[in-house]
Amino acid sequence: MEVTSEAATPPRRRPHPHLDQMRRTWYFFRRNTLGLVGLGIVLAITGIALCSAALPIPWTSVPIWCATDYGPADTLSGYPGNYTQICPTNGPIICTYEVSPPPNAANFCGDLWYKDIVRSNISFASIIPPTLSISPVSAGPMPLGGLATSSGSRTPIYNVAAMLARGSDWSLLFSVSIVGLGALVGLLVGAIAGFYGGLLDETLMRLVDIFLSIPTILFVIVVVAVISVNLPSVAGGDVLVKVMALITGFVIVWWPFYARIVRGQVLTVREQKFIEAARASGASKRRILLRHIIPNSVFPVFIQFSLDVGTIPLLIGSLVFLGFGAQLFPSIPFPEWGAVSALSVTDLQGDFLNSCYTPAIGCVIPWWQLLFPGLALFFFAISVNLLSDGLRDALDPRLRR
Amino acid sequence: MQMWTYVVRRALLIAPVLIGVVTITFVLFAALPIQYQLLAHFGSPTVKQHCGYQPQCSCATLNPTSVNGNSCTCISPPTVTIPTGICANPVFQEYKNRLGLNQPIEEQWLTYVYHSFTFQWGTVSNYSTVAAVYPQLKGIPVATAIAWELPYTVELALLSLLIILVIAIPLGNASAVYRNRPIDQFSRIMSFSGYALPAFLLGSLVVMGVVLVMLPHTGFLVKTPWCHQGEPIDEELTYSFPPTTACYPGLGFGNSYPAWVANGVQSRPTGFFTIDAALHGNSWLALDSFLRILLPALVIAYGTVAGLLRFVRNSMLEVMNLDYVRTARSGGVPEATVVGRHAGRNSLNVTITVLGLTFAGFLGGFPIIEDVFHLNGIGELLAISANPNPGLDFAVIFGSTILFTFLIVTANLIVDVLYAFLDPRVRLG
Amino acid sequence: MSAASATLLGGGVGIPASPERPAATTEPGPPPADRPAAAPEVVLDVRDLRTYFFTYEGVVRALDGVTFQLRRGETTGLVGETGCGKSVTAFSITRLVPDPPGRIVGGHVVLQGTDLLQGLDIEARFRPVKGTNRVRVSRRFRRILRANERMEAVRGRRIAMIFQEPTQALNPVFSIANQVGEILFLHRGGEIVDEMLSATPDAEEVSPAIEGLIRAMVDQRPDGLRRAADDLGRAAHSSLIGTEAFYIAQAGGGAPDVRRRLAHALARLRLSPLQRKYLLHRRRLFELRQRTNRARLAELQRDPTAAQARRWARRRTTVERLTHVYFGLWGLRGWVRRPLDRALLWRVVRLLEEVRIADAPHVAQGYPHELSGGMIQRVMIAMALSGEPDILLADEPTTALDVTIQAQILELLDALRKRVGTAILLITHDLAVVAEVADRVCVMYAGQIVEQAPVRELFYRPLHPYTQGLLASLPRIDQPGKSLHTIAGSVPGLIDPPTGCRFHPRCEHAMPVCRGKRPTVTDEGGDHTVACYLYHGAPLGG
Amino acid sequence: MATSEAPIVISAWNVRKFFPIHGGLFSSKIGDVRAVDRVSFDVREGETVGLVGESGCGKTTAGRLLLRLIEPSSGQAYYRPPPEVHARLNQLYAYIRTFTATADQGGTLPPEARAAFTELDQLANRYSLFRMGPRAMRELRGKLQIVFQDPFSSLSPRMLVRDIIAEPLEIHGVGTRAERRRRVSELLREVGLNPEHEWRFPHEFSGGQRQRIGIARALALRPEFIVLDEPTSALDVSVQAQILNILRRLQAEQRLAYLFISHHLSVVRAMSQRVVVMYLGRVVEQAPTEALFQRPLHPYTQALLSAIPIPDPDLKRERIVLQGDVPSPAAPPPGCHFHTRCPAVMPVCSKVSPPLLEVRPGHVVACHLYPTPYTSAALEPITDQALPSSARAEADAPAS
Repeated sequence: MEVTSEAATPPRRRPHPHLDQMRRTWYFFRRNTLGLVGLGIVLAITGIALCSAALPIPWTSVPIWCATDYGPADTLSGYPGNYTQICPTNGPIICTYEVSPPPNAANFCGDLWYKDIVRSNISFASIIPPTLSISPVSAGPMPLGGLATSSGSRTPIYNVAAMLARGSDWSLLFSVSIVGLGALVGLLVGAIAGFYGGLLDETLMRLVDIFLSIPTILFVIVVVAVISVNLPSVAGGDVLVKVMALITGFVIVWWPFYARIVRGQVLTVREQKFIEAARASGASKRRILLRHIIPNSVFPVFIQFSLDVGTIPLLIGSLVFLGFGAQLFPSIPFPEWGAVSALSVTDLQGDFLNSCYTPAIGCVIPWWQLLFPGLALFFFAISVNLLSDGLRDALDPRLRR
Repeated sequence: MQMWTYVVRRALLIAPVLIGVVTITFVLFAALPIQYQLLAHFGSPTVKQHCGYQPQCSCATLNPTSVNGNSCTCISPPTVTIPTGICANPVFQEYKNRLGLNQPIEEQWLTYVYHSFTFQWGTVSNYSTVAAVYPQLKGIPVATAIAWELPYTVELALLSLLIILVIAIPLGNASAVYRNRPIDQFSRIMSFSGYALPAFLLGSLVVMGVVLVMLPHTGFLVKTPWCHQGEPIDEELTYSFPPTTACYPGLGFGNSYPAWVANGVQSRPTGFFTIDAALHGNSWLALDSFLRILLPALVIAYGTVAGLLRFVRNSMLEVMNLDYVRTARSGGVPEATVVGRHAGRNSLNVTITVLGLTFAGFLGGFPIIEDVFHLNGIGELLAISANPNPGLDFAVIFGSTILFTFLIVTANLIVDVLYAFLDPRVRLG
Repeated sequence: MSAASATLLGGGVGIPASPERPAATTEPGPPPADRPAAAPEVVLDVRDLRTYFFTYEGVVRALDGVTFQLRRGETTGLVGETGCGKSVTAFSITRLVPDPPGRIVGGHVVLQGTDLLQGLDIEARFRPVKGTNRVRVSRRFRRILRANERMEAVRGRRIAMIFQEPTQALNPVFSIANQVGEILFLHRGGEIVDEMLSATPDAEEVSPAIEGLIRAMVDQRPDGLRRAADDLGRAAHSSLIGTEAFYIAQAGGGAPDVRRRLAHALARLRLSPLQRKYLLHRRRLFELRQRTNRARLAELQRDPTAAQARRWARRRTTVERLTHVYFGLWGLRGWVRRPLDRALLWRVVRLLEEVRIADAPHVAQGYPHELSGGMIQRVMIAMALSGEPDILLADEPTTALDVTIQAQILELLDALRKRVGTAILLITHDLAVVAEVADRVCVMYAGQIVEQAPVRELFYRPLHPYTQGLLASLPRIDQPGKSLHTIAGSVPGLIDPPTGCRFHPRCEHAMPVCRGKRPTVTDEGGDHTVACYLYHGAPLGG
Repeated sequence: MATSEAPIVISAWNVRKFFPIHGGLFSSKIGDVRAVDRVSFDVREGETVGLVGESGCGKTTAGRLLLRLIEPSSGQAYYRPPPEVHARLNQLYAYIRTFTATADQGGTLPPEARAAFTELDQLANRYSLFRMGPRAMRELRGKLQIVFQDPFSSLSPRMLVRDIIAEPLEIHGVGTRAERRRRVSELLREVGLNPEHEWRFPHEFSGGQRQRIGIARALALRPEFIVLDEPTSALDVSVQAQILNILRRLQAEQRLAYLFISHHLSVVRAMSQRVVVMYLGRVVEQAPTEALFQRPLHPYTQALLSAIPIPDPDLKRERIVLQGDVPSPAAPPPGCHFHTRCPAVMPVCSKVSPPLLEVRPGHVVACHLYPTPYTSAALEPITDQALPSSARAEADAPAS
């Protein structure tokens, strides 16, 4: 008599439920055009990052970067073709090319291109390989090569396009690893605090409050500064150590956000009846935490994660802008989008304004140098943001309207 | 629970946070090499001569933003070598004693906390970027330097907060009420772009834009009346105390003392330039000072509003579907009142809470903004002191970090009390 | 006491036969002849109301042709299981359906000759999306906005509502007096202001009344106290001061103390010129709003003065702005409007007394989260009745409450219905409640009304198999132990509901014809209508 | 069906739960919410005991306490106490009751009383549910299960139905994977669902079906005692009837003992053999169902019964409408908690809290209207389900 209608009509065979869930999510996600756009851009960037090492950079005659007294530039994997030029004034300049130094490699000897330029009325043309000479005054459309080079007066000149291509993988690496580790730590701390409660909860949450009341950038600055003065090797060019230092510095700052989010979520999940049901059937605390609480609290973490991934390059950029390049990276310029754009901004201010105040030159805006890194940064952040927005709508049934 | 009980409890709750923050800074500080600690305490030359503090490169006259661009080329921070012979000598030990660096760690911690809360934040080191940019700051206590710069930052913060509230609440409410209509799309674009445009990028663009616009007309931003235009910078003026970058050609941003000198205004009753100028009845100066902080404030507000808008909108959307809004409607309350009074009040609560949460990020943007716009606030001081060539100045870094944290904690306290005023459930619940 | 309860619970005495009996046997119900004669006027006539929700999954046909009437002073029960569209009906009548996703797509809601749904067709266009079962709705926001504005004239004043979940029904950040007072001023603003302006506390006029009050207080007779307080009110030409005085006296304390407080209260009645001015402005605003609403309703009846509405509205908003600016400029708004707030407070207190809330002033000054569900439900009723509406839509008013509280609320509703003569639509899933208070019952299933009858008819002669099933599956307190009859399965989803009679998949008497098309409504006599093929002269199945 | 000879599954004695209230400047403890105050009853094999009362009267907390999902403040609950132990407990509590008053005032107790308390303590240590170690408790949890009110939050939204139902089996390591699968599908069939459904997520089901899943989970470990916490109050009547019938059938098949918590008295009457009425954390009346519904003694019970709407338009009865609200359990009125709303209130009510007395065989009431306990053994032999309740009235073992 209790046999109900659904028992009478057996349901049709369906795909595996988890697959079915994914289908549902995709079904709802598809409707969010902006989300789709974001997804597309993110996928494209990932693609570039994965095959950037193999990307053919067309402008072989333009160095990826030149350096005077930085650490050996080829410490980064995949940057062959160093070309050293002995300058009378300030010693050797090492220029790194994509393949091999071209026959008509430009003369990069120091003062000419980074110090007195604004004083003397030498045009920028002299610091850019003759093949792609541009007139400084005309800020109109330029040959590709022009787009490709930076015109730093304080930093060495580098190949913007190449840097960006190279930068994609580093940016992704930093973003994902930093936010991922931070989220992991935060998830554990928050879940434990929220679940066990009591004194433990109090202590951990006070700690989180403390961490959260220090502005992120300042915190990173302090941490990285301390690390940098403590590990002389970091001041040197060892890539791995530096990258590790960078990631650690950020993770130390990053986890509290997640801890707070997760804890709030856990507090609501903990009150749900199915937790009590599990306890009633004798589940241990550990089991409840791992099987019930955490799986039901990850959703906001996931959303926050997808949001934060976009902000990391921005933050790194800000730090470099404040002059922390040397602490953060093994070499300046370093192929990371934030770093590149920040560097170009700092250059630009100086050069641009100085040139503006040098009647001989007039205002020269090497806009390519600002535009492309800026665009890379902007699109990365915004696409990630759109993606996460779309995901939230698709995964949260309340928002399906 | 009574209101005052709540307030007192909340106020008591911030004490552990403050101590905790100071403790963290202490841990980091204690992790510094000894000579940095010494320098941070008194950036005196004696430390140099006794401990062989020797920057690799001399960037004495360095000013990363100076016209004659004789810039420092050294990237690596000053490596400090302490010949044991020297550092073993009694004078050095005596310094260590004076700092209590020979005492057990908990003693040191106590002293550190005590110093932090009594604003004894050490001295500006002679060999740091700060000293190089603002030689007149050499060797003065960090607290004093910060105190000089505080008004700039507070002024800017207040203005940008005002802008944030004025933009975020109406726009968020509107985009919730007219969901998926043009205004909603506009706010969406605004929030996304504001989120994706880093302050340094946007700020620099604004600066250049302004300069480009102003230059042809030789606008006042460039030709600040107290600058000898076009002529090479006269050092005394630039390095006059309090610090100023007013005469940085092309960028007239940054309120600066010479303006007051030039206008024969000396006294600064409130310390806020705009207000003081108004008090002095110098309307032109007031306008000028206001315009100087207007753009930076807008840039900051843009970044913060981006985060806020979505919150306001979503909370408003939720509130609009709640039962009590339906109750008001069913009672015949006009739609405008429903939105403005019943729903708006609750979304205001949300806005304030979120603002409190994002306050850290909000203040964190100040070093960048002030650096970009050359406003001599604490942010710029921090930015400069954090610039590793020729030298980091940990006294300033830690000092301003502690100050920022104090500001943030206070702001959160205010927000919570405000929230309790607005929402009886917190007050009485 | 216990004896009384013993009799009223005594076994199966007077319990009617269970509804399993065949529907053929004619119950000596009330003769159908006298019904229409006795039937009072119809205040609300809902015809073929259809409300759909346009979601990604498809079109949810929440209401699909609902037809019923409300008569003055009658309580009509609307019964059905979860998800059958009971609440949606109420919201559709007052046009409070969340839009998007919901939308009223057709039908008429005629309120005393005015069709509230006029011009529905031009508010939106519907285009089915190919390949899916979805429909793209393009809304004309201006028209919808104006339609909602029109409803402002109806809501609260003509049709009031009470909701299911009391704990969230009131705004947590405003005090009770504040919220109820707002609604109260919307509907009764004019007289309130008049009373305030006419209040003239004259010392020698009121002093005897005060003395009387003191005396009543001293020889503590509550009724005497009340009467004395009212006398005082009359003496001061302000019934509000009467209420206030009553509570002042009730609070007690020494006679001089009370005298002092009374003096204070009376002094507060005197208005400063500015406050008077403010009140006059508010009065003007109120009148303008009345005009606007009247014009808006007239608009519905295709009245030539239709264009009037917007003009009034515009003028109102301008005056409103001016008022705010003017008094805002004084920087004294709090002070200026304090007398009005006090007056509202005491009006609200009196309203709360009507719904039998003890310690009304305290409750009125409190906040919603300090009140229990039952209290809030009472406040809601007070709010709903402040406009003395013709119709009260009560959406599961007692579901969230305990039985004892439920009894109180139901009694209250009934008393108010008798007093005000409101027509109540009582939406509930509890047939027993309906049996207690309703005069007529509509049984709803899957967005359609399957059976309608006077309450006795329905309970003694249920015709539709669904109704029979419902009645049979009730655990009867008077018939314990019997294994309960059940209706197999559950309410169908309304995106693609069953064809024909929507009940047929769960019906015991399902016939092939039930699958075909929706059964028409047939009148079975005794004002009893049912939509089922069993009564189409078809052979009884099962 | 439940004869008084049937063995007792759960027997609660003076169970108490006070939740502390924190407040003030340093959120120090400023009081107690007396959620459950000295509740005692037995549940026998194959028997359903109804626990009724208004919201906030502590009936749900009582159910949680018996399963030890909440730790009690005091009192004991015994799982399958041997008859002789149960008898002994009766005697002890009856004995202790004679000087409870002094015990409550913390006055000095005669040595023999101390002996009684120590013996109670020993018995508790040996048999009481509340004194068990975690491991023993975990073993026992299989026998004691619960079905929740809210069918929507009681199933983990991220787990498949099969995992939800199989979880208890996994926890207790019952059978192999394949056996568990088989068990799950058989359970689903038992509660009238289709085995195919194990492949779905909870959100794909209606309320009734979810409740069935909840029941299946509770049945997984072949329990002996199930707390039904308002299992149907979130459901429609037709579905409610389905669930109730399932529960009845299962009880008949497996001789389950139910504690049926509900505020819906007609459902309670339909389901249970004995009813316990609670008000503000205290038991005010306890009787066999028929006795209670035919002749309620406590004014509160009478009001409660008279407030139930009966689906019959012609049965217009004069109704006892209680005035006012339920007082907050944080500050219960002195004396009899009910006196603030009682229609038959007397001066004594606000001072002395009435003891639970057995005024008719098996019918226990705490009300000053019925001062004299039923004693004459000549009338009927006292059923031993009556005896304890009389004995247990107001005793409290400080040792526990």
